[in-house]
Amino acid sequence: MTPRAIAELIQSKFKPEVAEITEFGDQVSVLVNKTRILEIMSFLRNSSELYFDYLTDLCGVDYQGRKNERFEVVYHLRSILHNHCIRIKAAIPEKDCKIDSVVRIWAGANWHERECFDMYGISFTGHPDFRRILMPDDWEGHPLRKDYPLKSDLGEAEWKGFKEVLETVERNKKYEVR
Amino acid sequence: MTVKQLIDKVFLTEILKGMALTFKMMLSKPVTIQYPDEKRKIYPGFRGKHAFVRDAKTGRQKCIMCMKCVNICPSQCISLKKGRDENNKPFLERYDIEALRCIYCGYCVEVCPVCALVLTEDFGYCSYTKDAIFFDKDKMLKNWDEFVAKLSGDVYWNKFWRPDGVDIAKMPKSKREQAPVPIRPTAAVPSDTVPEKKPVNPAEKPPEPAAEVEEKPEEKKEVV
Amino acid sequence: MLKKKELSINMGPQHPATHGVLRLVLELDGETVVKCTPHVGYLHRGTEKLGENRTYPMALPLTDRLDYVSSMSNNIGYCVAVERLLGIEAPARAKYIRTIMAELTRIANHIVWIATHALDIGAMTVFLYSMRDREWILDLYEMVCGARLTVTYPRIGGVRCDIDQEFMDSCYKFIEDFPKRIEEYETLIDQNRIWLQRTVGVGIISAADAINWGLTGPTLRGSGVAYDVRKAAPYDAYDQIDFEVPVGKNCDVYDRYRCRMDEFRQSISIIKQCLDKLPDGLVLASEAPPYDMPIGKPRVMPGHPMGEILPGELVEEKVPFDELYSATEVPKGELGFYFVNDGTARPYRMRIRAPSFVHASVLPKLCEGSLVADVIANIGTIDIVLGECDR
Amino acid sequence: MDISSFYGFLGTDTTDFILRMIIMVAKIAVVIVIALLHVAYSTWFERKIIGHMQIRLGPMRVGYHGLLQPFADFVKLFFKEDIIPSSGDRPVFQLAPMIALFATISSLAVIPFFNDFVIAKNMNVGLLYLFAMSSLSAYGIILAGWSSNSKYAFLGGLRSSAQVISYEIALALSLVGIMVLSGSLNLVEIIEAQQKHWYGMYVVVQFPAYILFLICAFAETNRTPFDLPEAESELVAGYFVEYSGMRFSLFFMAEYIAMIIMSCIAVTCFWGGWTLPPVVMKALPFLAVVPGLVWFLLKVYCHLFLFYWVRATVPRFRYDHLMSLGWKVLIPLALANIVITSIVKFLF
Repeated sequence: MTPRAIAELIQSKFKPEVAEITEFGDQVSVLVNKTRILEIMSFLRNSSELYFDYLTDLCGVDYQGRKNERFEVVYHLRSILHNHCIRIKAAIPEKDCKIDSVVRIWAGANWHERECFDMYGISFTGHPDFRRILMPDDWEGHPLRKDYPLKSDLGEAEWKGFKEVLETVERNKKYEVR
Repeated sequence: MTVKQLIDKVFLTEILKGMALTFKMMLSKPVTIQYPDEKRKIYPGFRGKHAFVRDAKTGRQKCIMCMKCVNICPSQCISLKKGRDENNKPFLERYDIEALRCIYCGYCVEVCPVCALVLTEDFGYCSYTKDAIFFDKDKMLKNWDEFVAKLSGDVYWNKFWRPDGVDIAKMPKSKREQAPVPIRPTAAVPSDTVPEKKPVNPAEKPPEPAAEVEEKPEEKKEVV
Repeated sequence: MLKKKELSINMGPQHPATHGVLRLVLELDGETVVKCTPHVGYLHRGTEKLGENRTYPMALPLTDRLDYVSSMSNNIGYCVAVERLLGIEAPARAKYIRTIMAELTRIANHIVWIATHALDIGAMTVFLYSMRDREWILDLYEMVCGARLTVTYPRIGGVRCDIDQEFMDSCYKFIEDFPKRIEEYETLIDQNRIWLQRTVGVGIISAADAINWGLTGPTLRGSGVAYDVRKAAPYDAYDQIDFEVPVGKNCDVYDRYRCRMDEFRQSISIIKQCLDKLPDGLVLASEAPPYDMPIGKPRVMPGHPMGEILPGELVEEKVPFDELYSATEVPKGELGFYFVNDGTARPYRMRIRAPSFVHASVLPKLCEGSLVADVIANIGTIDIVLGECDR
Repeated sequence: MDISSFYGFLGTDTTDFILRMIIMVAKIAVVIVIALLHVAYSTWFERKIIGHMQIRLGPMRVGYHGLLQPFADFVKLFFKEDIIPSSGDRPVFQLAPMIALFATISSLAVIPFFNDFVIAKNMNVGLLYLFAMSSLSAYGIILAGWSSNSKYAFLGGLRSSAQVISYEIALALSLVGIMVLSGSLNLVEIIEAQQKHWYGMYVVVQFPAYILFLICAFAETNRTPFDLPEAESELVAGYFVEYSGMRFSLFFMAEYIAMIIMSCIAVTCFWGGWTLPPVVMKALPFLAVVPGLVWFLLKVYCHLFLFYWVRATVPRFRYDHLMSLGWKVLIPLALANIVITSIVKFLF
């Protein structure tokens, strides 16, 4: 099936949920509302003509100030059987920053969702093991958000472990090779 | 289980084969290179220690302060300061490469319009202090001298100055016309006696880079 | 009553067999693993964030540092993605050169994999034999681009410089010689009963599970799923090359080992075909962006008073974004780049779908219920590099 | 021990006793020094052999082709900081390497190196003594693993104890055939018994037992492919992960001495010790001028080479496979060997 046809199938099935269909090159993305994401995803996974058995990628995007809904969670789906793919995007407002987890549908979403939370602060409800993944557990802030400072003169305020690191450096100075 | 499999199982055939291989290898020639005593061949274009090409005519670097290398360095380890001498001519006041930050991508060499920069084939430079691996203008020239002292022949050519297979028509003129650089001083002026900051007499200067000095910084401003 | 309590062991981040800084918290009941929790992120360098603040050519060297044993493939994956995004077509010669390089990298990567995997299982000699052969590939890299590990050889719209006759000769010699080297590795381990005991029936993941967990590359193909991006969505010169995708059937460590060993042979055949067919011409497309690509202004909706959208400002009308997901088959699996472009020369969002990240997530599934020694075999078989996993 | 000397102490012949004691101490000193030198150079030998098998060079820097490397290593290890884990069991931690070393080194007492050179002559339970001592050295490993208070070391110690217990049995059983044939446990008598046959070596008639013995010897000395207690890719270094400096090197020495002793046992029981087969001596009588020690050492070196060779070739076993190999394969085979040997001996 062509991506366009898949998008139209989704639109016909979940008419009120689909907000927008965009196309770039031969890739089509479908922007949907997050409320029924689990239902849409189960349909995509289980319907025999689509059969998206393979979640290639799951990631977040921060459109701060560019779009109404600040975040988007982007799902890249692929069907190994039919060799077609589609991109599903779920818009997430900043105020209600959570979405249903798809780990029950694709086990591989587990770490992707954790990473998405780690980087953007988007919560995934129903995730079996929900915590940070790449950043330390006591990290504050979500680094891939567009308002996360690239460079800061806040010093230790940036990360509370920073002071401790500086102290350790000071303590270990005597071992330095001169 | 066939008879062969049984024989293999009882007599450890595959292990004996492996042992035969290791025994054979024991008698073959080792591949180890005893590093400081023998060195492996380094291929041209190796991206090692940074150096300024010392212009055989003037005995100085060829940099025209176009800021291209500074702007494209992915790790932002190059910094450049343009000064003005008493005749209000620009000259290279500072040129620093923080080699510890450098990722040796070689972009600076390729982008330089006058082929002033080079990543030499020296790779074994290390030190106990960070200062020794912080290359300023003079050290960059010194690196070049050290590098060319080891070279045989009279000219040097770096393959990233004008990469093969890339459309020459899109390169700047100076790059198109770049010939292999002579590595021994050709002019009578010995390199160390040339004062770095002498008042520039336009007639003495090599015409081509001087011509570009004026236009390049402006172009850069548009870009940013 | 005796109380039963599991022994918890911290395997890593400094451990010889975790291939970097992977940390596994194992709950052991005797020698049996009851629970395995991987912890990653020790090598997190924020590559995605860095990429968002650099132009496309400047972010290219970052991809070297993802999977540092197959940096060439990462570069190619990135370049292919950016080319698709910017609508550039690389010249045919560049495409063939890239294919040669990608396959050389596949060999180099699998060499490192067999070396470390065998070393973990205790066959130390294979490690040194294979490292000897990797040296040759690194020499080939150095010949063509002057660097051995972080090559930055491909560039957007082609490759940096042409390959010369010396490279071709050496490459021909290599592909002629290498099958003998593979036989050497196989003599030592392929039929060795200890190797078989350690690998057959260990780390089983069924085809359905493997797809569900998102595995790719030889790790997936070992389970019998013939999914290969080179076949499914060809890029570079792969559509003009004849090759097979080796698959396993028992879904265990041994089959994944066999898959990779067969990929050695397929790669050799691909390189040979590419060298034979190598067309003439330039290696860089004429529309390729220069290194100092102008950054440009973000696309805005027409008639916006500011000309540019300031952060925090709500814009009702949407701004056009180019979105592209591009996948390439790197030695470890499917390396995907997802770009959101707002019209500037910087990606608005650069997402790297790293195969190692996905593969590391499947470790608990593979390890739980097996022995400590199998954990080592499992870490080896999924072939992860933490530079890529943590990005 | 020569029991008569103790009678001498009680009696009047004191000078004779002192003389015997001096000779005994001198013998012990000579054997230990030579054994330690062998340990030193067997490490060098191993690194060279494995290096060349892996198309490397091995040590090359210290002295000609690294010949002084063992001494450099010794100096380095001797001056290294001795780290004792603060939460470990300090006295046991310090004791463990010594137990491991002394238990193995005392096995040297019953090895007949050449004609009459045995420290403890007429020890009529020589083989039993060897088994006892090699089991004792496992205590060192277990204690080291336990006292380090590290989980890796603990697992290594556990693995080691299980491994030693199961392979001890197969090791002993594989030598029962020799005992049946020679009718003695005294190593000198075993060698002499071999001389009575034209082939002069029990390896000819006891080849399966020899292979079993070798496999068990690999396992007893924790060498690849049975180096599970110290499997560096799983348990980092197993039982001695917390040891450093000199204490570490004691374990190292114990391992190498154990390897030498296992080779000595193999040479004594299967290869006729310092003797050559009568059939060879008859054919080439001039070989009699070569001292027996040369033959003994040559045979030992060949076995050491085998240890290294196998290490360069095979991967490591998994724990459960190791156990099933020991209990399900080696022990039944060894028992079968005993039965067959006894029947054959009874019939002929």
